[in-house]
This record gives sequence, structure tokens and C-alpha cells, in this order.
Amino acid sequence: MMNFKNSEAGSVVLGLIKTIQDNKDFLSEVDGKIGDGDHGINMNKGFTMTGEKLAGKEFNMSEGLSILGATLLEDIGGSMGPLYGVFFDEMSMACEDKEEIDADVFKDMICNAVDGVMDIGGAKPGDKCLLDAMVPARDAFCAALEAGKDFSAALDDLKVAAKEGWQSTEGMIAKIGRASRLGERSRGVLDAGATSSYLMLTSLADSMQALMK
Amino acid sequence: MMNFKNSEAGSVVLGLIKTIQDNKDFLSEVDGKIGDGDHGINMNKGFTMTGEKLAGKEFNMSEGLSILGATLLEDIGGSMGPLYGVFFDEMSMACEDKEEIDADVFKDMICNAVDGVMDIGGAKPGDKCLLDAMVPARDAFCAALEAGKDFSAALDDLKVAAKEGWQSTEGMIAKIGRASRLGERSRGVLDAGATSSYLMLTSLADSMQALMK
Amino acid sequence: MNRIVNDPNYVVEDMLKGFVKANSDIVAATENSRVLKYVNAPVEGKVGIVTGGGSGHKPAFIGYIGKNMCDAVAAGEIFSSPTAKAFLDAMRAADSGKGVACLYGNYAGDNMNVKMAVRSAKKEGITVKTVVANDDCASAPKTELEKRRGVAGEVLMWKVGGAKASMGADLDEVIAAAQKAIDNTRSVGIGTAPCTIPAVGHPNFTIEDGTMEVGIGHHGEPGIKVEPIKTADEMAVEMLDIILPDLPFASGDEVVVLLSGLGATPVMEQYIVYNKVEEVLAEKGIKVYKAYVGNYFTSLEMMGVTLTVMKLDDELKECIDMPADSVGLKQL
Amino acid sequence: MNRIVNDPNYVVEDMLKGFVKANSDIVAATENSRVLKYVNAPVEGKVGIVTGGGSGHKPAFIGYIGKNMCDAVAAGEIFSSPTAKAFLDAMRAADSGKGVACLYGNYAGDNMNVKMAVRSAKKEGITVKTVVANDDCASAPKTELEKRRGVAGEVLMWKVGGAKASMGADLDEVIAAAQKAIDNTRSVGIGTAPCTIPAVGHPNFTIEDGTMEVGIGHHGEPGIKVEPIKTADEMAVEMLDIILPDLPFASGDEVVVLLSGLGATPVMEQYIVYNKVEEVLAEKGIKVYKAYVGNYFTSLEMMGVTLTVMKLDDELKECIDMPADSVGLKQL
Ligand SMILES: Nc1ncnc2c1ncn2[C@@H]1O[C@H](COP(=O)(O)OP(=O)(O)O)[C@@H](O)[C@H]1O
Ligand SMILES: Nc1ncnc2c1ncn2[C@@H]1O[C@H](COP(=O)(O)OP(=O)(O)O)[C@@H](O)[C@H]1O
Ligand SMILES: [Mg+2]
Ligand SMILES: [Mg+2]
Ligand SMILES: [Mg+2]
Ligand SMILES: [Mg+2]
Repeated sequence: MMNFKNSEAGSVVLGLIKTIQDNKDFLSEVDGKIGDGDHGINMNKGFTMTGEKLAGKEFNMSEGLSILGATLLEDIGGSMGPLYGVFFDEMSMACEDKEEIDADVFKDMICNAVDGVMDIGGAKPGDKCLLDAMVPARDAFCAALEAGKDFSAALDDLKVAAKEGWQSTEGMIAKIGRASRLGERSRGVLDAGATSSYLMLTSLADSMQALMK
Repeated sequence: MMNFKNSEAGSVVLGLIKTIQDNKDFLSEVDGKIGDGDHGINMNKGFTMTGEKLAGKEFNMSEGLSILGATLLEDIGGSMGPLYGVFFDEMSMACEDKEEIDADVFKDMICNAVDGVMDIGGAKPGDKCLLDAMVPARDAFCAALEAGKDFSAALDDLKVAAKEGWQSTEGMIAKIGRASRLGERSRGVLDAGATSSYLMLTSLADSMQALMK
Repeated sequence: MNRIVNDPNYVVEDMLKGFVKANSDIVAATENSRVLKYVNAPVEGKVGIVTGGGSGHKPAFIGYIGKNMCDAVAAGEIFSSPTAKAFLDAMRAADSGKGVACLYGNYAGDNMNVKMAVRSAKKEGITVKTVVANDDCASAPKTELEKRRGVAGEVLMWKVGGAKASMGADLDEVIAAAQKAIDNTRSVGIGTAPCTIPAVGHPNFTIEDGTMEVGIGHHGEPGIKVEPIKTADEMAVEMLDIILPDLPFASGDEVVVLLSGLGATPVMEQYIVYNKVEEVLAEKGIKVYKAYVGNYFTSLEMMGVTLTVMKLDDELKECIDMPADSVGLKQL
Repeated sequence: MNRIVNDPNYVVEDMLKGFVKANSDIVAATENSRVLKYVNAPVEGKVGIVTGGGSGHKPAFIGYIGKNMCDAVAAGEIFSSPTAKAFLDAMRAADSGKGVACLYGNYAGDNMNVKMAVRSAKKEGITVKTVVANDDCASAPKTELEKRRGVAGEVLMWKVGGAKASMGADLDEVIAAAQKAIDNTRSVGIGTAPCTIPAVGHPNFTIEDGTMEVGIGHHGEPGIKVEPIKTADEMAVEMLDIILPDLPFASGDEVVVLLSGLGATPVMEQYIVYNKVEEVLAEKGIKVYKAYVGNYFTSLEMMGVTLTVMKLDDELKECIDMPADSVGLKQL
């Protein structure tokens, strides 16, 4: 079975929350190398707040994503509030009227979300930022569908591309965000935002694949 | 020969200066345990300034002591400015009209100096302060003369008493100065001011004994 | 590192509450717990002055709320931009119908959150214009001014913008004065010891003992070089060597100098540096019209100093001369 | 420890020079390089206010020179009393013929140097009377008030004495008001990290990480107990538990609270403590009439806070309300 019900997929959002909580210290550590060391704190606060809002509630995937996006936008500042806020808000809007989530719906979700991030942040792949994991992941997913692969196989491709994209940030010079002032000194270290993006894309894909079983 | 010429004894003051300079760090270290750790700095500044004033000048012992006392009084604050300022000023006044310095002259010097310190500071032996070295030293010197000892032998007694008096401060509770607020916690540590007093009294006695040779 | 906090995750909340209690003659809370306002805001007939930024820079940002200064401030987490919502609520609190000048520093997060807030404010009929401070010479070459960070020069931008607004200027005039202030301002910092975000618990960058980092940012962003530590006089000369040619400042100029400690630097040391700064400026024929020395823009307990110099004209002088009553800057 | 100094033995000289340059609208040098005075001192017809003490406590002591504050200040070495000569020269600089109130803190060195200066001043026909601040509850039991140190409460003593003198009071009235101020003031400090005198080069006392010292003095004089570090709220409660019963303060009292950082404590943390202080006072029915939170009396880069509470009557309120224009305390 290559799709799943929106109404049964609230766990996707819980998976995202757990992923961030589990990687809180790691994300701050990566950010500390060429940033200000708070990426894990910022993310954890927003995701944990979302978890508290969702606790004991019934919610489907699009509702969960919507609350996540709104929480990030309203309650979390920094760069991550607006960037991931828009990301999850766009994802939510792309599926809110769908009962069944299939490859095409997810394609809209990831495409709109990535566009939203580019629009608000003005960055592009190669700038050493979120987009270095997001854009290759989106591209790989779309290419896989194009090539006739099924939803789950396309998510496998997405995960591989997200990981490679994330790892490629190590060799990059930051062109955006705090680290961009470092020039050459920003090379040789992974990007914090790309790290959280890779972890969340992987979590998303894993959760969805589990729902397909 | 049991006395020496005031005019040939400027070296006594140079010996005091060197003693303080050599023990600067030690004095601060002792002060750091229950005080604020600046005793060596304070003393070194005043004594070194005096050294600069005296450099290349002709001066006898009473003149040297007068400049030392005045420098401490005018240029060095803290407790040491007034206390040691008065101490050396009184010493100087007790010998300024003497050509020969003998046991009786020195007896006046040390007695007046110690009285001056007690007067301005309001402390007494047992308070864990300068006086715990000074008073026993003075008393031993006077007692030795009383017992018929000569100047040099009386200075030997003075040195022994100064050292014992100094060491006795270890067992005392401070009753005056910064450390007095510590109560029991001030016990078990030597007193900084008694340390410098012991060192200077020893230097004084050594210099004078050398002049007698 | 011994911190004086309760829950490290709620230091900003606790601090804001204490700040309002202690300074209730000047600042007031708003419905948004992350937004404080001047007790008299919105001031009838006056352009509102808004700023905001990450916390941990005391007295920036909330310490510059007050009479002839800022009307409302959005406070973020430690070293992290406030939310778009907080900026929006600050704009609401400051607007008396005359529009709002949002005068803030050039950081990615602040840019994005202000952008979203301005968009929402517009929908509500609040006109907001912005000036983005970029006074930190060390953060990008002169050819890329738009990439430079805002640092302690922001204090002078608020002083000028706040004074101009109180003089009755309209929004465009306030924006023009604040923009002129920051365009004529250059800053650079030297860091000598790092700081620790309470919720992180260890320094997130290092400055080795015996070294100093020239051009360091307010959040420990690496500077332009790491050198063996110099004397205070040499630091003053090195900072001026970066700042003066950049504008450039020239003989005959009158300037404001703002020398700020980064948090834990004894104020004594700041005056030791200032002593040389003024001496060098005098040698170059640059006259200090007014000096501000003290902890004006800090980074928790980071050590080091930032030097800011602003070139004056008559309008800027008039704004600098105006009295001010905020917690961080009081001028009679 | 990375210091920002030139020759560590001349930090006070360098600092004083920088201070005068930066604040020439308020302070002026005198013939004695260790004495600074208010630009308008001696103020015709006004009792002169003098203080002095060791350096390293910025803004104390020189930062409290100014309008309706102190007229002249004697500056000692770091943490060491000024010379008798410096106190005398400060008295000379402050006296307009109406006499001088020398308001200083209870330290052995200061007592001796002031004593000698007062004696010399008398010979010159300058009448000097003194108030010796002893607000630090932790420094001796209540039965030995005369042994207690003066700490941050001195700021309030200067504020009151300075205001009273500016109101035209005579020397005895000024002395009585300043004495009343300090008699109604209690302080206690908590230290969380030590400081280093530049010329010494290493901390001269230790506070282990994870511990705090309750009752610590402004020069690191050991306090009444060393405890595992507590939360900010618990520190506030612990300090109030020492201060409140000592005077004692009671329900219905109106008070001034002065919460000062010891130097390197982020101001954020000071407000976190203040938040709880005010809450506890409110619970006990004690009303905060005015709060001062910030670095009012420091010890180089020592960490920790001191809490000072002064009980008010109408006269003290009037003095506290008076505007002031000094570097360390500006009040509009
Ligand atoms: N304009 C932008 N577009 C996309 N990602 C960005 C942008 N600016 C910053 N980032 C990402 O933000 C990450 C830092 O996030 P975080 O540490 O939470 O915020 P801050 O930099 O405000 O402390 C960087 O690693 C980078 O990936
Ligand atoms: N009233 C006093 N009479 C005699 N000695 C005193 C008195 N007060 C303090 N002392 C001495 O001063 C010493 C400390 O000197 P120092 O460290 O130079 O000054 P401060 O205490 O001002 O830092 C103490 O060890 C004590 O011996
Ligand atoms: Mg970050
Ligand atoms: Mg000492
Ligand atoms: Mg951040
Ligand atoms: Mg001392």
C-alpha cells in the first residue's frame, strides 16, 4: 500500500518533535562551531511547545503540521521561527483538504514548503543553509516520481539526497546567516540548519514509510 | 664597637627597601589568605618610590627614614600608609639630632615608633596585626638592655622576639583590619602586617649590626 | 560557570518581569510577554520608535525604552531574534497613528521577523519604515555594507531617532535622521573572553587566555583576526585604525564616541582604553563632542570592548544633545 | 585572565585620566592626581560632600561625583584606601566655607587616613564631620555595628547626603541625614566568582564552581557561609532573610532597594534576582518606593550580587526623589 490516511498520520508530527528533542545538544554543538550555539535550544523550544499543545489531543497530520508551523512562527524567533514556520505551514496547507496522502500530495507539500523557505529567507542552495538539505531532497523525490518509482522508493531517494546535501555543507563557505561573515573560516564544518533539515526530512520519510506498511 | 654614625647609616633604609622588594609576592600571598592580597603591592609601591627619591642622593639614616615615612604617609594609602608612615616618621624624629646611634637612641626610636602605630591604629598586641611582631620586639630589646646586654646582643633578642611574635599570629583570631570580620576563620594563617614588620625589624637589626662591625 | 538564574530556559521571562518591576516609572508590560513599552506609549502625535533583538545584551534592547528613546521593544531568546509576532505587537504598542520607525540590527533572523511583522502591520493600517544598523566594520568589507552587522552603534541610532521623533518630525524625517546616524557610525569590537548562554551551559566559542579577537561579534561571531593580547593603548590604536579610514573620519570632524564593555570587562579598563582613544583622536584633529563610556551593549559576561564613533552634523548634534530618560541611557 | 590595561601598576592613573576626559561635563581633575572633583565644586553656600576609597569599585567612588551628589573624591589603589593627603585634598576641593561631610565606608585604612586628613583639615580651618557607612549585615553581629563594613549602601548615603546639602542644609543637618540614611540601610552580598587585581595577576580568593559565598565582602573578604549554588529565587530569599530581621523591616515600611552586580554578573541575572526580591517584599507588606538595579558598586570582574534595602521616612524620600547627575547615578 503506497499511501496512508491523513487522519491516521498525526504520528508524523510526533516523530518530528522527538527527532528534534533527541538531537537538541547535537544541533547546538554544530551551531556553536561557526554560529552562536543555540540552534538546538531554539528548535527544541518550538517543537516541545508544539508537543505540549498536541498532548492529549486528536489531530491529523495536516492539523499537526499547521500547529507546528504556527507555533514556530508565533513563539519562536531567530531565523528558525520564520523559516521552519513557513516550511511546516506550507506543508500543512498542501494537504489540509486531502484524506489520503499519496506521492503527489507529498510532492506538493515538499515543493511548496521549500519554495516558502526560499521566499522568506532569500537564500539558495550552496549558501550553506537549510536549503542544502531541502532542495536536493525535493529534487530527488520529484526525479524519482518522474522516473516511475513508487512513493516509498522516492522517499528512499529523498533520504539519500538529504543526507548527501547535508554532508556537502561541510565543504561550503557560508553565504547567509551569522556564519556568512566568516568567509573561508566557515568551511570545514557542517551547517546547523542543514543538519536539522536532514534529520527532519529523514524523520518525515521514515514516519510515512512506516504508515505505508 | 657598639654604635655607628647616623651619617654612615643610610644603608639601613636601603636594606629596608630591598627587603620589601624581595618579599613583595610573599606578602601579598599571605594577605590573600584572609585579606585582600595586596599587602606586597602596597608596601612595594611605597618603598620603591622611596628608593627612587633616594637614588643618587646623599642621606643619613634619619633623613632616609624621614623620607620613607613621609612617602608612605603622602603617597601610600591603605592601612600601611598611616601605620608604617607614622612608624618610620617617629623613628626618624627620635634620631634626627643624633650623630651617633647607640642602644639608647635606638631604644627611643623603636619605642616611639611602636607608640605611634598604636596611637593611630588603635590596635594592641593579640589583635593579629603589626603590633604582634613590633611589641614583643621592642619589649625584648628593652629587657635586654635592662639586663645589661649590649646593643648588638639586644638586637639579637629583638630579632628572636620579632620572629616569635610574627609566628604567634598564626594561632590568633584577627581583631582588627579586614580579617577581623572572619572570626574563627582567620585562625591558622599568619598575619600579613606582622610578616612585613618581622621582616623589616630583622632587616633593621641586621643592617645596624653590620654597621657595628 | 556559576549562573544566577532559576530555570535556564526561562531566563528571559524572569528577567523581563524583574525589569518591569524595577523600572515601572519608565517601562510597562504589554499583553505580549515578550514586548515592553514606554509607560506613555503610544505617545500622541509622535512617530513610534520600535526595536528588538535577542536578549543578553543589557541594557540593549529594553534598557533603551524611555522618554525620547524607544517606545516599544521586542525581546527574543538569548542571542536570538524575537518572533515576528513580538515585533508586530511592539509596532502596535508604539503606533499613535503617526507611523513607526523600526530601527534594528542587521541579523538574518531579525530581518526575516521584521519583514513578516511589517507585512502584518501594513494589513492593520500601521505604516512601518525601517533602518537596519550595520555599523560593525569588521563584519564585511566596505564594498558589502549591506552584509555588516549592527552592534553598539545602534544605541546612537536609537538616541538620534528617538530624539528626532520627540521633536515632532514625521516618519520620513525620523527614518532619514536614524539612517544618517548609522551611516555616519562605525564600530569594531575586541573580545578577550567568551560568554555562556545559561541554557547551553558552556561557552560556545573560545578565546584563549593570552589572545584577543579583533572584530568579534556580539554573539561571538569570529572576527577578522586573533592576536596575542595587547596593551589597552595598543587596542585603542588598533580599533581606531579600523574605524577611522572606513568612513572615513577626518581632521576637523566632531564625533560622538561610545565605548562599551562587553559585559564582564571592569569599567576601569574601559576608561583606560578611552583615555588613549581620545588622545589619538585629538592628535588627528578629531574632536570628541560627547563620550559615552560604560556597559551600553553587552553580551552576557563576555569580556572585551567595542568602540563606536559617529561623525556629527548639526542635526545629529541636536539629537545627541536632547535629554533622554531610559534605564540604559539617562541624559539630563 | 585577559586584562585590558597598560602597566598593571598604573591602572588607577590611566583610568582616572580616561574618566576625566570622558566626563568633563561633570568631573574635573585637581592638582592631586588622585582627587577628582565636581566641575562646579566648591559650590558656593553648600556643604561639601566628600568620599573616597580603594579603586576597582566603579562607578564607586568617582562615578558618584556630580550634581546633588559628591563634590570631591579621593581615589586609592585598587582595593586600598586613598592616602591621608588625598582625603585632605578632596576636603579642600569640596569646601566652600560651609564645612565638609566626609561620608565613607568602614575600613581600617579609610578610618586611619580620614582621621589624619580631618586633623590636617582642622588646622586649615576646614570643618569636617564624618559618617562611616556600616550597612553590611554579614560583616559583624548586630551587637557590633561599629565593626560592620560599608558596602553598596554607601550609594544611598551619598544620594541622601548630596541631596540634603543641595537643599541648603547646614553641616550638622547633612551629617544627620546621611547618618539616618545609613542607619536605616542594610546590605548583604553573595559572591559566585572571584576577581583579580591587575598587578597581582591571579585571584586572591577562590569561590569554587558550584558554590557561592554568602556575606562576601567587596574585596573578597570571606562571608558567613559557603554553600552549593542556589537558584536566583533562593538567593533572593536568603539575602532578605539576613537583611529584613536585622533592622528590622516590617510590614507597612516603604523602602529603596538597590541591587548591584559585583562586576561581571550579567545585568539580566540581576533583574532575575530583583524579580523575586520585590515579590517577597510585597508578600511581607513592604513597599518598594524606588529600585536601583545595575552595576552600582562593583569589585572588578567579581561575580555575584549585593542587595541593599533602606527604610524610608519623609526626609529620606525627599532626598531620594531629588534629581542627580553623576556618571553612576543619573536621575531626572
Ligand atoms: N536566510 C536563510 N535561509 C535559510 N537558512 C538560513 C537562513 N539564514 C540562516 N539559515 C540557517 O539558520 C541556521 C542557524 O539557525 P539558528 O542557530 O537556530 O539561528 P540563529 O542563527 O539566529 O542563531 C544556519 O545554520 C542556516 O542553516
Ligand atoms: N589598626 C591596625 N593596627 C595595626 N595593624 C593593622 C591595623 N589594621 C590593619 N593592620 C595590619 O594591616 C595588615 C594589612 O595590610 P594591607 O594588606 O597592606 O592593607 P589593607 O588591609 O588595607 O589591604 C594586616 O595584616 C594587619 O597586620
Ligand atoms: Mg544559532
Ligand atoms: Mg590587604
Ligand atoms: Mg541565535
Ligand atoms: Mg587592600
